[in-house]
Parts: sequence; C-alpha cells; structure tokens
Amino acid sequence: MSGVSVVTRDPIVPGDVLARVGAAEDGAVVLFLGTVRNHNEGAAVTGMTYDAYDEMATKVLTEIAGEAAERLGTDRVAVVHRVGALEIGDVSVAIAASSPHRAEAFDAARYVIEEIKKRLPVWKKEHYVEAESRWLDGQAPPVGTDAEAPRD
Amino acid sequence: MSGVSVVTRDPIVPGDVLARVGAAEDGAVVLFLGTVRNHNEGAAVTGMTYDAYDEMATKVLTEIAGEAAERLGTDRVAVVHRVGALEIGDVSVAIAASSPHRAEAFDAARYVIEEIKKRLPVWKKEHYVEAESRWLDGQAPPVGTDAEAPRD
Amino acid sequence: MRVRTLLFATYRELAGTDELELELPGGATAGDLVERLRARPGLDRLPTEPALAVNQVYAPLSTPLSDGDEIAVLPPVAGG
Amino acid sequence: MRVRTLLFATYRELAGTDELELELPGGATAGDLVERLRARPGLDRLPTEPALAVNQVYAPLSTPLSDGDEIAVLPPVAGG
Repeated sequence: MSGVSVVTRDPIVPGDVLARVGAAEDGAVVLFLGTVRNHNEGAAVTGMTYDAYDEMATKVLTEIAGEAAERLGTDRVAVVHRVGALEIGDVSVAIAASSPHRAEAFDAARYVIEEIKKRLPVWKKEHYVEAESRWLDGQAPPVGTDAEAPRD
Repeated sequence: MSGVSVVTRDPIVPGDVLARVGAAEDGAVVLFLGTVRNHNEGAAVTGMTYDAYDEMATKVLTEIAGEAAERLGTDRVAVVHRVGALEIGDVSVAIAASSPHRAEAFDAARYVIEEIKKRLPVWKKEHYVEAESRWLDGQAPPVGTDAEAPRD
Repeated sequence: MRVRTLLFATYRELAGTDELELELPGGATAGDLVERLRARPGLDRLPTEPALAVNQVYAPLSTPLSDGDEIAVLPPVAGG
Repeated sequence: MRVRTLLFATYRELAGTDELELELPGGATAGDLVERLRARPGLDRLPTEPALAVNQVYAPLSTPLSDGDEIAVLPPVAGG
C-alpha cells in the first residue's frame, strides 16, 4: 500500500493525505474530509471529543483501506482519523483515493467513510452551548458469529 | 456562490480550490481532481493539450456549479478547469463541494464532473510516445431543441 | 447581416482557421450558416448537423441569426 | 486465568474506569466475562450482549478466553 491508514491525535493536514495517493497512471483523485460541524439535530455544538480503541482502530482502518484498494484496483488509498478534542471546522477524518478512472476513486472514498461509520472503534462526545455534553448514538459494530469466531 | 467557477491557463492548486468551500455548518467536504494520465486505450501518453471556447466554458461551468449547488443545498461548490498544454500528472480539473452531510457533497462533486464531460466546450488532443497526436473523441453536447431555442 | 463564426479543435484544423466572418441574407438560420460553411474547402468534412452555440448558448440549427451574432461550431466535447 | 478488560466511552463512564483485570475460571467465554462485569456496581447497566473485541478483533460472546487475553467492551461505534 503506497497509502497510509492511521489514527492520530495530531491535526490532519489534507494536503499531506492527498500527497499519499496519485500516480502517473491515474486520471482521478478523490479526497473526502469529515469536519466537526456547529450543529446536530437542532442543537448548537461547540466541539467534539473523539475517543478510540487506538490499537484496534488502526488495525480496522488498515483492513478497510485494504478492502477499498481491492475495489479501487490500485493500492492508492490513504486514510487518517483524528481522535482527542476537536473544535468546529477541525478535520476528523481524511480519505484519499486515486485510480485511472473516476468511478472507482469515488467509490473507494465513499466505501471507506461508510465502513468507518459501521465498524471503526471510535466514539464521539458532543459538546453543546445549552446542554450537557453527551456521547452520540452509534451503530452496533458487526460482531463475528460463532461460525467465524477468531478462535476454536 | 461562495465558490468559484473558472477556466484558466494557470496551474491548478488543489488547496486553493478546497479553501473556497467549507463552513462551520458543514460536516463533509469532497474534492475531485482530474489528472493527465500516462496511458489511454493501451497507448503511452506524453501529455495533453486542452482547447476551450473560453468565454462559453466559463458560463457553462458556472451553470453546472449552480445546478450542483441546488442538489447540494448549499452554495459551497468550487470548480476550476485548466486549458492549454498539460503534462502527465497535471491537474486538469478540480471540483470541491461541502455540505452538512456527506451524501450531498459526494453527489455534487460527481454531478459536476459528469456534466463537464457532457457539455463543457472543451477538447483535448492527446500526445503519444509512438503515434501522431490526436483529438480525443468526445460526447455530442446537448443542443437545444426548437422548442427551447434561445430566440424567437 | 454579418456574423462571426468560431471553429474549435478538429473543425478548426479542417478550416485552417479559428474564425470566419460571413455575410448572410436576412432571415438566415444557424443551419443555413452550416451549409455555407460546408461549401468551403476543407469544411466539406464538417458534419451536416454539428453542435452549435449562438452567442455562447447551445442552440439548434433552426435558430434564426441576427447581425453581429457569434456562432460557434463545436465538435463533440471532451472536458475533464 | 487472568484477562484484561477495556471499557470505552459510555461503558467507561458506567464503570468509572477504563480497564479491569479479572480472574476467570478455565473454559470461560467472553459471555461469561460480560456476566461478571454486569455484577459490578454501575455495570449492571451494561447491555446483556454488548459488542466485544477479543485481542482487537470483533468476536461473539461464545468466544472461549485464554489467559492474558485483552477483551474490549464496545458501545455502538460513531467514527467519522
């Protein structure tokens, strides 16, 4: 993988993530940025604290990027997820993908963000102007079934 | 429109296009870059020359960005198309879109590039390692019908 | 009336020029202009129904022209 | 056997800690661990079938545990 999959406490620099993808044979690059917005379900938001199971999150992110690379047909996928205390406008996640044709680059970037929402072990606590901070409702991650249990 | 729609002969700086979108209420930003690739239909490519009907292209680009903004639900769309002589890896088009939620940002960026391919009055001549340069086949633009002719 | 015709990409190469000034009879349409163009050397290879823009807006062959109009004859487009 | 339990987000707040070391009988499963956790103060509000990861891989409640395993109890995830 020419790209990178990492969970970090440092601010994300979109240009650095973009620079991880792209190649002479590519005609399309897609960059997705998730940013902290100032509202949610009608409430004014002042910031967001991201908590993560760091070691596992890096593994899951690498897995997701690998799956995206398969869909993409190139290994040019990069994804960085930030954790810690973020302010409005801060980038929480950056995903870049490049490929010879555009459909695959769009598809790969979209796949990575959708899978992050489904299974990255990350949680966020939203801070409000007028109410107590709260952990946002999430999605139940896909737990292995007995048939595919990791041990016998 | 907080964004911009422009046809230019200058190199495109992706970060500048990205900086044209985004707002405190947005949670998603999508950037698409079209780049000149080193191959096409099996032939090795050395570069691409873009020709445009400049004045009309700027108008059409502004129209497309306006339509994308309607789909997006925000006015945060920016699109820059380069013309002139480009080398492998050069960015020929940059599209940025931002919105509160990701689906709309992906959709808007995708809409702009698809519409550019259908109706932006731009042409490209590909230069090859082993053959004479040639104008690439394009798409017939949507010419108005008699019913919607611009004059009476 | 006098109109300005712009030619791009392959059509410019067929014409050997990117611009022509033409005199047309009153009441002429864009389609009439195309017929006149196709009578010129090189431009006989122009399609009979090319895409056109009149004053920078896509327009059908039936569009009536006026003095001073700018008509662009456009090959299939290939931006992006 | 001795296993390490990690708690995150709301579950960490219920437990008042982000990590517990527990002694379990041989042959215990991840489900048995959850039952033990739910017997502790605050953690009675843990779901009966929370999502789990054993050694950083999502795993079902039926997963048999081994000495030294790291079991994470995971609230519904909300990344991005």
